[in-house]
Amino acid sequence: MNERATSQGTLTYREAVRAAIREALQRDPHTFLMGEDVGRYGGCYAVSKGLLDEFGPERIRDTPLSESGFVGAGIGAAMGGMRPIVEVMTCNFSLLCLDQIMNNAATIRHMSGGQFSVPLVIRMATGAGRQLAAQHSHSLEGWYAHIPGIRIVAPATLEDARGMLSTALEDPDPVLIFENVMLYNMSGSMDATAGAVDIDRAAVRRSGRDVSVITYGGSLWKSLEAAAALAKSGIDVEVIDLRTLRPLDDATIMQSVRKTKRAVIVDEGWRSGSISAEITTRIVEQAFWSLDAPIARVCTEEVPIPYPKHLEDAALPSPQKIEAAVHQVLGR
Amino acid sequence: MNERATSQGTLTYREAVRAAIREALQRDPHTFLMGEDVGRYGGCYAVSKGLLDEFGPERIRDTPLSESGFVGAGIGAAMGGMRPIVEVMTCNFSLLCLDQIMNNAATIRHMSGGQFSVPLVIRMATGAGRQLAAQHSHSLEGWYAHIPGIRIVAPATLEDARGMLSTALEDPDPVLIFENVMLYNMSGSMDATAGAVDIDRAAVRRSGRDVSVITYGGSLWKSLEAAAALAKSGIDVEVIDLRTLRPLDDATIMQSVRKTKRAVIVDEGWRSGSISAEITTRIVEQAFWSLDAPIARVCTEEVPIPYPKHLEDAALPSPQKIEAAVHQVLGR
Amino acid sequence: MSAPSDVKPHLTREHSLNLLREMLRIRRFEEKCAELYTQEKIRGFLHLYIGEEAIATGLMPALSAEDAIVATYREHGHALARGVSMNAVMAEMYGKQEGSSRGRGGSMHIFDAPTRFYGGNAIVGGGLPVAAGLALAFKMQKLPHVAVCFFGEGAAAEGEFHESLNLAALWRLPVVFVCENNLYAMGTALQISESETDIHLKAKSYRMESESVDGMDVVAVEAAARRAVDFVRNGKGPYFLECRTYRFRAHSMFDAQLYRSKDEVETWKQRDPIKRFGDWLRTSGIAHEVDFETLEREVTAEVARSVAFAEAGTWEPIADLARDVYTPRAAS
Amino acid sequence: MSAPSDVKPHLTREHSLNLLREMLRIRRFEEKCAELYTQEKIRGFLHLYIGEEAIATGLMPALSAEDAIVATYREHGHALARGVSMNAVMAEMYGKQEGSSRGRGGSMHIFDAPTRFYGGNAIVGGGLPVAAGLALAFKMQKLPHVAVCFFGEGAAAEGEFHESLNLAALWRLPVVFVCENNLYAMGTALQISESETDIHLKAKSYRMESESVDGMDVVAVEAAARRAVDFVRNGKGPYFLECRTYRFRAHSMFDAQLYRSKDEVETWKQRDPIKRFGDWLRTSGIAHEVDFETLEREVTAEVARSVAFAEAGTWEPIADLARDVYTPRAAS
Ligand SMILES: Cc1ncc(C[n+]2csc(CCOP(=O)(O)OP(=O)(O)O)c2C)c(N)n1
Ligand SMILES: Cc1ncc(C[n+]2csc(CCOP(=O)(O)OP(=O)(O)O)c2C)c(N)n1
Ligand SMILES: [Mg+2]
Ligand SMILES: [Mg+2]
Repeated sequence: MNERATSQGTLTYREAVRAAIREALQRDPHTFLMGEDVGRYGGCYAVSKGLLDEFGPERIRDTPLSESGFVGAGIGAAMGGMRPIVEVMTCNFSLLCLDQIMNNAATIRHMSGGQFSVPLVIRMATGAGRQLAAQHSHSLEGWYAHIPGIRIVAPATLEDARGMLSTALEDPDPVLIFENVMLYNMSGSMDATAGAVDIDRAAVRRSGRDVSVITYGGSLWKSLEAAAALAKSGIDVEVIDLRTLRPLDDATIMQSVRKTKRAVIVDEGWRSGSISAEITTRIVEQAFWSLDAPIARVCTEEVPIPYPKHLEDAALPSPQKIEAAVHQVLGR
Repeated sequence: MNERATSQGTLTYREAVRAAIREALQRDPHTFLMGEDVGRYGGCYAVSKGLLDEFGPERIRDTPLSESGFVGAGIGAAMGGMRPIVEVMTCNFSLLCLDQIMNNAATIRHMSGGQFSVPLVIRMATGAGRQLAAQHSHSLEGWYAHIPGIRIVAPATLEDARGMLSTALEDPDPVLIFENVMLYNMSGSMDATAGAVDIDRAAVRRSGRDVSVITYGGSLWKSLEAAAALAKSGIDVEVIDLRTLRPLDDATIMQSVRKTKRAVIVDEGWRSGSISAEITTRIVEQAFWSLDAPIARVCTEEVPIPYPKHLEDAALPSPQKIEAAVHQVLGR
Repeated sequence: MSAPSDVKPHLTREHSLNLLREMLRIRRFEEKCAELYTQEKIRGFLHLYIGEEAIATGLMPALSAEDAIVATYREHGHALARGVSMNAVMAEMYGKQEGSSRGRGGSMHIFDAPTRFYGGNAIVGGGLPVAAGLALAFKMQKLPHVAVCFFGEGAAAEGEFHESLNLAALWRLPVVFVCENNLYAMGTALQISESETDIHLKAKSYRMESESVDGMDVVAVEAAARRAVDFVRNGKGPYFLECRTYRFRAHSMFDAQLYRSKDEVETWKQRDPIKRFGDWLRTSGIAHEVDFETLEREVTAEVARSVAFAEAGTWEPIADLARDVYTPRAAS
Repeated sequence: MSAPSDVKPHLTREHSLNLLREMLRIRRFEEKCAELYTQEKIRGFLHLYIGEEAIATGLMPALSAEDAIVATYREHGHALARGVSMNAVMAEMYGKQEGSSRGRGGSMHIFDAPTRFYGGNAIVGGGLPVAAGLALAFKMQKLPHVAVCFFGEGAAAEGEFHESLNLAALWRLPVVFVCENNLYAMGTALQISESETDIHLKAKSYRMESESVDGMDVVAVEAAARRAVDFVRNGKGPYFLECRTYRFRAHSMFDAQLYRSKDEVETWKQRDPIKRFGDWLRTSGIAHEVDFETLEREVTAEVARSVAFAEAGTWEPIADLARDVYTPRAAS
């Protein structure tokens, strides 16, 4: 991972996450980071680089390749009084610990009649775009949002990359944070004092009158790019960053759709059963009569991600596809 | 499992599945059944009872408790020339083999550029209703339908319980069969010569004019019960059994909705991100202008299934909830 | 620290009668449960511990109040021996809100915070990583507590067994793994599921201290448990204790037991841990007929009280269905 | 059966030069790949085998044409040594449709049906159950074939390692597990991930035949491979072969190698398998300077041809994006 040179005051998404982890470890002695190669290697996406020297191997804990083992250990550690941040390198490997997530982390509070909560934060990288092919390019955050008992967040901005982790560490229940691999090198300037952010509400990243583009994570930037292009042709797009995929902030979504009467939903999951379907359905359930046109969605094609750039690009959402969808729902 | 006494000519859903397995093993020497307790125990739901004596331990193969191991072995065996039927006792345990399903079974054909197909059939029980609580009551078939590269079927009738397995064994790609636990004891009479059935099309189980109730599996019977009750109050409900959840038969769905102009979708997955959302979205995409009312869905409440009967019932779809949803979309 | 300094059990008359009482409490409680199951007062799955009582009974005296316990779906005995009130356990079996898990869990999910009883895990192998995590929390907080994890020999084939034992040994975690080897996993005999049937040798391959003990001899189990807990509490790393035992009853209430012979069951019943220990107390003159009569009378009364308590228990209101999926946030 | 009857390698001049040629082909091919990666001709992840060539090279001569091979994301060497044409492998690295997987897989997913090369699996541990399954298929069909599975020592911590070794030993499957122990899993050293660092001992705990061999000595590897394959082919069950080796290059192209010292790398480079075997051939007079020159010339030319072939290769049309997700059904 080459870090983009970052001038004074500016930093990358990667550095924002690192700053949040460092702050958390400084703030609370019960917090620790555990995962594959988080220590000596510095993190598969270099997020935890340098933290081992600062906090030592107990708190920046390299684990064996045992996803189910160390995620389950994170659940136990959380119930035992610690405040673990477990890094599952990427969501592609999280299938190996899904039993622990769905059958333990998400259910223990309920099964125990409310006696035991699981204050666990799990971070994982998600998304395609790096030509890593079929087994390393999944976008599963929307799929995980089906599971009751956990919270799913997907930071798209530097402020959220840094702030959501702090907020997640205040949550008494399991929070899964999905960091899009294409954002790690994104850089910008951020208020040095930035800290915890509210994660209950979606954010209107660009307000507009003609159509609501509802998205999150890596697709936010593609959507904003499309919105900018559409503005040139006089189409005023509102762009909503969901931020939290479970629970969804219906209020912000409906408020926008009631205003624009049209919606396009963009996410990087495979089309069938992606979270865009859930959002579409909620709009139909809650704002059907304000719709002036069918809702459109821009998702990933239903194919394991191919290695070649041109095919990978063709499989993923793009500003062009988003523009086309907007034109479609506007009928112009 | 108590078998309901079955008179001459009649049989149970369980026996229909067993008959299909027996036929397959008799027909093709490359077919074998592998899974936990399929042999000596007779299957956790007694589906394979008696088959060990008939076919021996090589072809009715008891496995250790190693879901990822034996499902992965099924993938390898399928590529190696065999025709395995792998039984994962219930979908609750399938999370342990999800990596093999998503990252191998579903992707190998694509990753290999079409050189290797994986002709594997995986059977699992699904569904709640037996007071088995939070870890043993999942309904994940709709969730699995998100994955490209596999086919998902959910037999609701005796004919499908028997026929879909035969058809699945003719499919060159992985097919996951979800058998609802509440149907195993369902009995009825069936044409002894019944065999493979078409699995590409949904079935209209009851035709009606006023509203389309779209469902599958265990919920089909709840929907038909609701339809019968509604008929008394003069509401003519069409009930569609999806049968195959991936790929969905859009044509049959749209044909029905274009006729009734109203739809209620019933499935046993947790509400958010259940397959009802995907179906709703496709109707919006393909038949929006024919809709006279918002689409309603009846799903499982967003809670790990509680043990007590009254709470479990309250969490699941019921004929009463379906009736209420129909009244809602009809506005009467 | 409240840990027993001496690792040898003192077979005083009092302690001996307590051991006998605990085993008898479990036995009579579960006999009643079987009866209540046929009356449909208890539903779902019911896994009886009858025949294996010496293990939980011999283990618990070696623990301190702060030690953590993780068990399986066959955990009534462990909960009772640990000190969870029989009333709370019976009410949980009924699904009443006076139950230990407020009725949400039922037979397979007994949880109890005051006694550090972390369930009640019904996914085979799923508890091992959690127990390792609890031990990790104790170690990182420099607490003297020990985590104890009970599981059956069938779990030894699961990947999580492997991952957890490696983590525990690698990190020298204060955890005692107690394998209740009753020779069968449902209907699958040990030699059909393990290439190495000498379970405690497996632990050695992780360089973990381990031993095998007669699980039908409560005194032998207690002695071994004290050795194990003492070893672990003194920071020497994890300990693996294999207890060789036998399940006298069916796996669950749905088991025709086709996989084992009546003779085999009868032979093992000759080694009934309660009868065996009772006879020894009698012959060695430590206890007399009157003691046994008193014990039976008291235990029978306690079981009767627990049934009355459960019967008098109340159903949680359906309005509370969604409760305990998430932890209520402190109003901010 | 085409299996070698004699288990000792014959170090004829011809065979020796072939071994040297294979190792050199892999070395030069990958050196060129590294170069092409910096030119962005090859993208995604690139894991080089440089330093470990003796293992794949020594293993393949022991196999027959029908034997099956399962490898990892570090598999270029295995594919080349197995006989996949260098042109097809290089074109795959480019993502061109003339590649072995038609470009869909890239560096991590080389598949080749004619040579029974089953990939190219990028989920650590994910290939082991598949290899066991291939072996199961061979055994059930009474075929004399053997399945060979390559994986790194890091995979030994995964649950699938445990489940697969148990299945293979329990069912006496004809599979050779080849563990390429290069001491690191990305940046995690063996002793940081395994409580038992003597990997081949792990196999013994499954009662599996196993041995450890110097993976930097191609002759020693071939001899061991012949012992292993001979043992397995004769129906004696699976065999575990640990090859002790070292990765000379970074884990992938994104690795700063903070976790190991330059000295350590240099020391291992003294044992370069190519230099070592070459020197021995020279001193023992089996090969002469001219032979080395010819070899270098021929291999360099072959690599150059493969680059030209890949450069001349074509991109799969975007219209074909959805191809090979499912197997085309025979028109019925
Ligand atoms: C992962 C998983 N697979 C399958 C099951 C179904 N099941 C419940 S208990 C059991 C047998 C477990 O045997 P063992 O571990 O020896 O414990 P025992 O019941 O003998 O006490 C099985 C297969 C399950 N609960 N979890
Ligand atoms: C299940 C899983 N977890 C994590 C990764 C990321 N990863 C890729 S290679 C690797 C190291 C594997 O080391 P080893 O098995 O020793 O093979 P080596 O790379 O040394 O050849 C890791 C952690 C992965 N691909 N799969
Ligand atoms: Mg057992
Ligand atoms: Mg390695």
